Amino acid sequence: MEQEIQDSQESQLTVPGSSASGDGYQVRLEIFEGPLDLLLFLIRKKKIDIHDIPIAVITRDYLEYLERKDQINLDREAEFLLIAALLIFIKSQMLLPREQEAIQADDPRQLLVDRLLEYQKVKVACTILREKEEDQLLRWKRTFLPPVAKPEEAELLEVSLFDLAETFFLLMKKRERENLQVIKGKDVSVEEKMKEMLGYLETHGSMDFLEYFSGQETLEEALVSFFCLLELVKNHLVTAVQEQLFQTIRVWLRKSRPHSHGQSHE
Amino acid sequence: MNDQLKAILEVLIFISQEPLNREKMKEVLGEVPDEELEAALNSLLSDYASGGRGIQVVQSGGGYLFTTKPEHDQWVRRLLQIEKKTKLSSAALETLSIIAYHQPITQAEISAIRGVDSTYCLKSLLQKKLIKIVGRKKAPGNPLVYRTSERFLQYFGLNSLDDLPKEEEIAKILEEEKQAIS
Amino acid sequence: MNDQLKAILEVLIFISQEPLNREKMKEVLGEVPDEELEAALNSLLSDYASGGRGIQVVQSGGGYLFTTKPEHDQWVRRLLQIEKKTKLSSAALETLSIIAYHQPITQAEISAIRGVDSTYCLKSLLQKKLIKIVGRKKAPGNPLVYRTSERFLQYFGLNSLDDLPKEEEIAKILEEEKQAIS
Repeated sequence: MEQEIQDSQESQLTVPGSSASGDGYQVRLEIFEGPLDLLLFLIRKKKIDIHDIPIAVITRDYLEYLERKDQINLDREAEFLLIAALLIFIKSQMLLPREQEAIQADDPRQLLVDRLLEYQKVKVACTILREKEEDQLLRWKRTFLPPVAKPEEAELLEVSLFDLAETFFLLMKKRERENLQVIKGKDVSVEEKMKEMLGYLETHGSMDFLEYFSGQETLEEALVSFFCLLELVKNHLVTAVQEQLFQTIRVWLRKSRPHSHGQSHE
Repeated sequence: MNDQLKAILEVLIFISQEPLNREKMKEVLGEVPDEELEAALNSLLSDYASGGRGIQVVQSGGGYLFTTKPEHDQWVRRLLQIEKKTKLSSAALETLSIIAYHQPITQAEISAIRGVDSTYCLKSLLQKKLIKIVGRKKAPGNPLVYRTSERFLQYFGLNSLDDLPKEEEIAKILEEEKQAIS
Repeated sequence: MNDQLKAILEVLIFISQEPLNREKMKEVLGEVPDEELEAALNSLLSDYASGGRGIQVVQSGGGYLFTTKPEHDQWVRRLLQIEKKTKLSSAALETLSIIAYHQPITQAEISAIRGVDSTYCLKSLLQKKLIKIVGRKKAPGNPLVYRTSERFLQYFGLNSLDDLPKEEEIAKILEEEKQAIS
């Protein structure tokens, strides 16, 4: 929400009553959401025919606004600059000598004009939809089940694909965070623990890490052992295999053949 | 006119958590001749439309629902002790109207029309359930494709996408504006 | 009789979650003579009591509220049944999302990820035919293995499981939020 700036559009459409101030055209709280927004505003301000834009004039005005910065949405600065570059490019194209009148058809401005026309339509649609929205926001509907039958156990939702994906990835994020918090607590000597684990692997060949983990005397030691496992894996000293999330992790010394897993379910 | 049917429809619309469409009505009611259903619905609508009522049955989002009338907004807010409902930001509204007119559409296509990146707006619209992801486009990168939702219609009091402001309507407004400034 | 007052009362009773008592009404309305309030309430009650209506205003629990009439109970139940069938609980959604991204998967694995037992959710997803059992895992206890169904793809408008939004896509959308907050 924070990022969204309210009502640039409405103020723009009702703008003519702007107050002139020292440095020229000052519009109350006018912030341009995007470059097309600003361009359209300039075109209207100068009463320019959108199909025949004097590119030099518009470019100068546009750049002036960019320098002021207080009237553009700074998060969008790069996008404003992109259109500035486009304007300058179009200007340079138009300065090139036009050899044949025949090529008149490809006016270098055409693409920009098309975009502005399209965007202009969007803005009008927005004002109409805004009116509808304002009217609808005054109408209230019930958001609860009236007292008829006994209320249903859980709230039920209409779910979308986005909900499905978001639910899953947030769930995984939460899990990840929990794990990270756990790892932080280490303080027992890592080197010693690593040696101990390597020793264990040398004698036993492999280990069921979760078993090893929960076999540690203190929580701290257990955490350090987990940390060591990560180190050992990182240093390619051991291979760890986890078949499914949250199932046990089977660890082998490298060199020894990393196989024969699959029967280890908690 | 079937008064019994009208009463049942009143109940169903009243109970339903979303606008109740004809398919659901028929699913609940079983065999009902279309004309009878229409007649009962129309009669119900006009009952509530007649003066002096506080609540009404409206057609919105492809179905029927009960709402309060706009002139009573302040009383509702006093009862619930809440501020005016917040409007969409103009960035979100812009994004939404582009989707409405150009659906199905991808993020890149929306951003191209607006001239600014629209990822954030999409997110907020998705969370408000005003739009939905409907699959992927067969194009490089297989981008996700967006459409407006049922809730979108309801949000603006539209019964279907056909109720969106028409191209001619928009052209007319543009013409008027042009006259006004020149 | 004050028709304006009656309409506002109708709105307030309609919107209120609990039975609306006179104190609350007065709190919202400000100064209203008791007789006027009584008269408006009585008139409202009798409006709804008159024949052929599906809903009514009743006095209960120390206040006024809208209810459906008992004779329409069966219709109400049928509608709620149908609406329930087409919706998911948030627990079911969680379970479904795990199956979608991790299939094939067993009940124990789902429960491990969610941190809570998911048997009930699985049952409801099976009933809705959004998931299916595809066999047993070769592991101790030979647990059942679940996958999403064809219906799942239809429900979400997907052509295939490859069309599920990828982590980066969702992450990008969520990322934007973080930036906006900071």
